[in-house]
Amino acid sequence: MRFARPTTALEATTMLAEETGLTRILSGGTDVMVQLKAGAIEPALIVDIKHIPGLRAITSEAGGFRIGSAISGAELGEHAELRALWPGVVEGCELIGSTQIQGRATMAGNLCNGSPAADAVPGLVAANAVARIVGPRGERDCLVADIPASPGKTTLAKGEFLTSIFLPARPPRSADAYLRFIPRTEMDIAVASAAVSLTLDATNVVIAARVALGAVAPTVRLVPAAADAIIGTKLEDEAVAALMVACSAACSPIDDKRGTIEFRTQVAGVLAKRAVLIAYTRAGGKK
Amino acid sequence: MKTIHVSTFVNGDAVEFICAPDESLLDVLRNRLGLTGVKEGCGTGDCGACSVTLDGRLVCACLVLGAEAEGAAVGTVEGIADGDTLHPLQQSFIDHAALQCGICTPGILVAAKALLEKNPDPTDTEVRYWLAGNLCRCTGYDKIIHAVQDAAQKMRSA
Amino acid sequence: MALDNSPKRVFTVVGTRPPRPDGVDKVTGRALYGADVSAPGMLSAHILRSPHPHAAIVSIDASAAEALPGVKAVVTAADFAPQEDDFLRDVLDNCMARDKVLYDGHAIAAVAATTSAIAKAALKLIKVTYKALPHVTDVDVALRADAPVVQTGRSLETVPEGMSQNVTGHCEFGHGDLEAGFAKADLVVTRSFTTAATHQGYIEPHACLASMTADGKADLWCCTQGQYNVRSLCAALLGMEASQLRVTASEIGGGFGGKTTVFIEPVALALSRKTGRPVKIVMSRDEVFKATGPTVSSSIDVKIGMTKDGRITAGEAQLRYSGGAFPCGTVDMGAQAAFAAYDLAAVRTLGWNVLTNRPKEAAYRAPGAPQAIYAVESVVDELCQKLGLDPLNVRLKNAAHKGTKSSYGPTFDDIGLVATLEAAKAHPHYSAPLGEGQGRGLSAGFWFNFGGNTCVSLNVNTDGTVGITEGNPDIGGSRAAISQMAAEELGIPYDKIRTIIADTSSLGHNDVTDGSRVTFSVGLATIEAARDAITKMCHRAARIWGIDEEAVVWKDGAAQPAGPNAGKFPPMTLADIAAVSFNTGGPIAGHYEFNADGAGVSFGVHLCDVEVDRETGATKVLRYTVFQDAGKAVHPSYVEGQMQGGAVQGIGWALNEEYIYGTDGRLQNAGFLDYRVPVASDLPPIETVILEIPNPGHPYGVRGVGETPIVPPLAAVSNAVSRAIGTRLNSLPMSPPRILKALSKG
Amino acid sequence: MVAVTIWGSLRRFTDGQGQVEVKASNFKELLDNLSQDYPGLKPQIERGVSLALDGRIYREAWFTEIGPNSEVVLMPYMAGG
Repeated sequence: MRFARPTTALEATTMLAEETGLTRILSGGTDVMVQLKAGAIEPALIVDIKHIPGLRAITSEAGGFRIGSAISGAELGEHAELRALWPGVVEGCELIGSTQIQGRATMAGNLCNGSPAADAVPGLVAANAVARIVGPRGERDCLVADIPASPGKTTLAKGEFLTSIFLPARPPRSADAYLRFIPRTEMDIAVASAAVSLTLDATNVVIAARVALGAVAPTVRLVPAAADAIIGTKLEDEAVAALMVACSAACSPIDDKRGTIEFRTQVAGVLAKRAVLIAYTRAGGKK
Repeated sequence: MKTIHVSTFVNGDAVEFICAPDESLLDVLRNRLGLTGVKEGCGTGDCGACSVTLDGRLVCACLVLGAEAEGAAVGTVEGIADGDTLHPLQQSFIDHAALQCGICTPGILVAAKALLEKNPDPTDTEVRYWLAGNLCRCTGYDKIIHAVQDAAQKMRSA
Repeated sequence: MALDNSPKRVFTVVGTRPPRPDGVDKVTGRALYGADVSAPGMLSAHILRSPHPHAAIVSIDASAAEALPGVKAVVTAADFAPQEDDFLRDVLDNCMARDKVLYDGHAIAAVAATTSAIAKAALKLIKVTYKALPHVTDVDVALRADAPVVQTGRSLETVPEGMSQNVTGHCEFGHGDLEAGFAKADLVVTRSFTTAATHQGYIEPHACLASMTADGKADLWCCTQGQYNVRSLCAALLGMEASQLRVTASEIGGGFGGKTTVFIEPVALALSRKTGRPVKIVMSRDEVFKATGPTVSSSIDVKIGMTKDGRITAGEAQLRYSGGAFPCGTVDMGAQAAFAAYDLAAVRTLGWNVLTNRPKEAAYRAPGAPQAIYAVESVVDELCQKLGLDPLNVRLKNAAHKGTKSSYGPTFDDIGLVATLEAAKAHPHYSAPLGEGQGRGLSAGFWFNFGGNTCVSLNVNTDGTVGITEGNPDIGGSRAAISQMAAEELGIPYDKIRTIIADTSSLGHNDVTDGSRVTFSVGLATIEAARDAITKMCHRAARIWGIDEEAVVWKDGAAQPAGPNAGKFPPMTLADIAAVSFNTGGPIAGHYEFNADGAGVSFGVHLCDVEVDRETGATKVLRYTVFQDAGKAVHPSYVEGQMQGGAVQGIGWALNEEYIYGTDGRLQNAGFLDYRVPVASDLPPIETVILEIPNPGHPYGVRGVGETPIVPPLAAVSNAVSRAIGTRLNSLPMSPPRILKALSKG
Repeated sequence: MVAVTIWGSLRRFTDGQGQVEVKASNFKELLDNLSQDYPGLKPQIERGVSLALDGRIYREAWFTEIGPNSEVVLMPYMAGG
């Protein structure tokens, strides 16, 4: 195995593209190191991207924020403006692992690890975030929602890696929220999760919404029917009930050591309900 | 596997070592630098026994490659005391019987010190959530929380 | 030895909370645990483990591994001494599979190499041909006549004919006329329960360093609860004489019973013997879960009858325990402990030990008791609910007390159960109001406590300080407690004493640190060793003063004339006598060795408040209080620590911890990510109330305290959850999916 | 003679009796004479038994004295964690 520490994106993508063996990007390392330890992967090349300029910065852009792909959860949480604009995205990232994991784990890494239970991803999908990808053929932008392919797999081509994730500007009276269910209070992988992003009008009616669920399908799932259930409402009980039904209907989970199909399906709806109420309040909504 | 030469700072001292490219910082600290106060409980970031600071951030040394320490500052339990004067947290852990077997203690001390540097006056709940990544199987955490809070109080009034 | 109660003992050091002697080492990272030592020329070894839950080993070809540069030796079961004795053969077969692999993770070969990476790479080069066999991991399935047989010919003579060969042991306890008892009841409740296997979950994985020289002498450094036991097991497995093997116990990073046997130690010795070099083995966490001892998994039926006014008329339990692929006697202890808290006219418990394709059970804190008492305390609670009775009053009404014929046979001496229940009743926790969706659970718990073989040396140094050598690893502050008892007895300050843990060549045999025995037994031996030294010091003073030995007494840390008739001499302190010891007969030392009995049983009562989220099934423990009789708390902080730590392990068992096997017979959660021990943010403060009802079997009244606290939480939490959600759960852990399912059936 | 209470699953080796009388003044004699009088108990005795004497549990000590009026209960050999 080789370890490389390139200082430009071009250098990184070139070595990733040229390597014929298995490659892994190292940013926070909180997934890669575990896989290495378990012997689950034996990469020929590990590329530490943290020393590429810009990857460790959060910058304002067009009213939103561009987050370098090597920014850790802890750094994200310390950024007050970002937190104010996208509280749900930030809380999703901050729920990944322990304080120690927060010191390392990145939003981009959480996304590219390809887990359907990734805590950072439902919030990003609900936010309609865009990833910037660099590769042998240059730079491209891609919706975050289009990156996970299946558990452990992404749509990234050989040599490609994320340099940043862009969270757009928001209309007034917008907010988001993320909730997950875990058996303990910390340290677990989500058994089910839900993120909601919404915008209200001056009369507290939801005029736009996106709802995404985690850990209930092979990839994080955007549930338009759930959003439709609350758009045009003030989250009346029937609207929230319809959202729950739509969420549960969108689930196609598995039975495993972390939860049953029945449990995940039921709890995904509950979490969506609770998240939408939090987002509504954060957006200034009053019922 | 070709080894890598790394220049770093450990507990304030300049240190050089060589390591394999896939060798964790935990293995380097324990096996190459003799800092066995850093414990391995799981090797997967789930127990916190190998907690160290890396450029001031609390991390699990098992989830960092040794090669990543190039130019960085690493802090371990061995660097917490000031010479033969224990850090208030160390003294507090002894005074409050906040350790039984003691295997989690180095990691918890490093983590608690990082907490108090960031938040000198945490609530019990904040201490509990900050330390959620540090498993202790002996104490039920109760005395650990008391020890951290008592040290925090002493540090605030110092 | 009996309690010193005349005149009433006033303690000066016992009962205080001094800093532990090993504290500074442990807060500075200096203390050396199992994996922290190395030796020049040391090799690293790793163990190849079976991916099959049950398979015959057709062949093992290690030639490619042996040929890998850097590999120095490979060992298999063939490298160990054959064992005649069933117990030793099981230990050996568990360390290294012989003809069959019996569980996922069962060791099959080991490689020593110049680096850990080479040893790991070599494991992949060992070709093992397996013939897969049908497996069984569930205790109830294993009982069926058509179940796959894990081992044949292992059933004891106690097992009735016609049962599955997986049933290896059977026991029955009790007394009285059950039928008549149930006939007197106004309500009889019968329920079936299951509990999952849980792991001790010590944070330090097993680790050892073995070094054997060409002349057959060996040193072994390892983390263990008992270095002498490691010595006898390893010597037998390697075919060595005990004198040739010195075992040093490192500091130990938790054990809870799980480090009372050997796993890797004989393997490291065999590799060292074969290579002529020191060999180190450190288990990974995954190996710890797969191949070291969890608890038994259990399936239990309980039937209890009660009158309208809360009198238990009869109790019966059937316990089916599986300690994995090897026979074990844990169900005997469960069957004896099940009803121990009750004064019953009619009681019967039946136990069955069953083999499954799971790792060999190791002791875990009060082994066998938590499962049985969980089932009994759940049914008692249900009876209380159905009859509209206060659960604490019902326990008080039926509580075992001095003179009660216990459910396991003997008549109880002084026990603290009633006082403990009364303390719980009087505590503000019991009467605190509960909110919506909250429930309060109560459970009593019991453990036997043991004494055992113990040996202590006490050396008086010429500067007036004292060194104590004892043979039980300090797993939670015992050096402090031992030093305190010596200080108390000698009448010198605590900080004048240093207690160290001997290796096996420096002190006679000491039983494993188990059965809550150390503060009791080693403390007792220390007191006697101190008394031995005192006798000698009084003798020296008598010689110096020229008076009769009988005319000298030891008081306030000094030899003094017994009375005015003895003569008028200023007292000679321990330091005074020590300073002239070379002139008065040479070094002064005390020693004591014995097999301690009279440990005194232990009872505890736990109160638990929970809140259950009815939409997700998540349980939050809101308040928790532990009441326990410690006899005499030598170092109250560490007694509280035992109570808190045991309670939290029990809470984990009740809510989330479990071994999860797939249909393929493989363990699915061999790591701290999915084997969910409680984390700090899961818990409230654990309040403690120590009661001190002196144990008549100890001069200071000490009782063991370490194991009892894990017993009550299972039912305390379960009863709280059941009351909070209005429906009973009869299966542990009460993970959120199970609670949600119970609610939907509601 | 002392009356020894045995546990239920051993009754099949004592002709169904829950309590048997043996001649013994200490633990060693008790074990020896039980094995002799009831050979079916021998395997269990060899595997290990404890003795509860007036409520106090002894695991190994041969020379533990047994008085004629002592309450004597045989228990399995036990170990803790």
